[in-house]
Amino acid sequence: MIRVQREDFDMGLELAKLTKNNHKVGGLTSFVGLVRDIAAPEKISSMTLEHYPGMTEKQLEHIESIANQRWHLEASLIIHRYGKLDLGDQIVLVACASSHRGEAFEACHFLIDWLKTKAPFWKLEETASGSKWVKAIDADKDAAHRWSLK
Amino acid sequence: MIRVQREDFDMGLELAKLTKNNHKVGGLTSFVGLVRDIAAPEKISSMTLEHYPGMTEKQLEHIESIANQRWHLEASLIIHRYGKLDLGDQIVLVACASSHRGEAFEACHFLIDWLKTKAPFWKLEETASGSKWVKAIDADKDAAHRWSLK
Amino acid sequence: MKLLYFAWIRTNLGVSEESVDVPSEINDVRALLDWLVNRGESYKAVFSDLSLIRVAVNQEYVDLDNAITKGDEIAFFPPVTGG
Amino acid sequence: MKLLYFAWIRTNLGVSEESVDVPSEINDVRALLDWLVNRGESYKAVFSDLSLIRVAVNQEYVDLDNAITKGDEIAFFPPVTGG
Repeated sequence: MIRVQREDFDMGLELAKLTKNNHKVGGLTSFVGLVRDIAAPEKISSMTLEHYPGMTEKQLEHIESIANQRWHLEASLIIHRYGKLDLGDQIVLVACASSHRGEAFEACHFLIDWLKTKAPFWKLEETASGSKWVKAIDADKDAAHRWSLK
Repeated sequence: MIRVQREDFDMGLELAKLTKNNHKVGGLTSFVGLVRDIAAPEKISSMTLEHYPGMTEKQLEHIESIANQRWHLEASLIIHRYGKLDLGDQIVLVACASSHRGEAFEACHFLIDWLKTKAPFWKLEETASGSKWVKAIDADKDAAHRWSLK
Repeated sequence: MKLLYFAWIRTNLGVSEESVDVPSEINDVRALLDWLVNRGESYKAVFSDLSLIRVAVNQEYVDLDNAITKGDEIAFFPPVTGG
Repeated sequence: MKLLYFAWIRTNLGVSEESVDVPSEINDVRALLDWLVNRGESYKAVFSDLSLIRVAVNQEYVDLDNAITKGDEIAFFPPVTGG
């Protein structure tokens, strides 16, 4: 399941729903991305996430379906926010439930790595001295790439 | 931080506490282990987790300190329950927060793999036809082992 | 043809979305870009380094030699930075 | 010397904890096990396959040739199955 929304999410609630009444789930791996203070040496005061409505959902659904083909998952979830976010706010939640923890870990890691290079979101950082579009980093490309090489 | 307790835990609350006010945290990876129906073809009705009070805490602290030496973490948490648990109940929570998601994923995966082979807990499954001590599985040993080989 | 721009491409152009009628010989993304840079200095500046640009046609990633037709939705944006 | 037993070792022996006075020549885990199996059939059965047994002295994992002394807390348990 994927969701693109402006509102915050309740991680505990979302994860509980994901595994509820499915007694084949032995492990649930999840990842939450938070707004961190990356604009060093300046402090960022907030951040705005722009996205491409329509394409975002398509990409997330596509990524999720690849993960479900590649690993045996009982459930998966991606929630990605857009709009204005403050320091420490939740940006994204990725969760994978499986009978076996290895599959849950790999699929979850894959989803966030791919999402970082494929889902059409762009971060605009606001600092005391103005706004700045965040640059894509090569490390993200490398992280996504290793999943194709396996 | 580690905790060994009989009571259930509120995952959302625990994770929120873990990263609260630390704006260096960019990613939080967590794993929850749940009681699943492994006693096929029989259904398990419940499970009892025995542990070795004292040694359990020592082992969990030791494992956590190794993870913190090996990866750059902003925070880490292990909560492990003992006592009687029902199908679908939460058994264990492992969470690692870091500036970078790669570190958070690896450390979290490491912690649960090592915990599975080192923390003195034993599962007793209760099914319609009686109780049975769960056997350790080689896959867990292999999973833990790969962290020493790197 | 509907064109969409995101992130710094949008802010630099000052346009988020526009409908354009292009000559019929403009039949792939590269040709569309060549046509676009002649529309003004801001287009020329934005599309001067194509290594910084990603393109989607009808919400799917495509290469510069991807065919395009009249009814398409074509989006230009920088490498993504979500997650 | 305080001995602790867990999981099926505890249930098979019917004992979770006991204090024992062992002869002074019993100075490592292996010697203690040799001594324990002579205490009765249940001990003999439980400790017949040492590959199934893990040992901790004072709450740390040890090998069978680990030295032990009077005040030690020695625990015997199967491979762990938590998590």
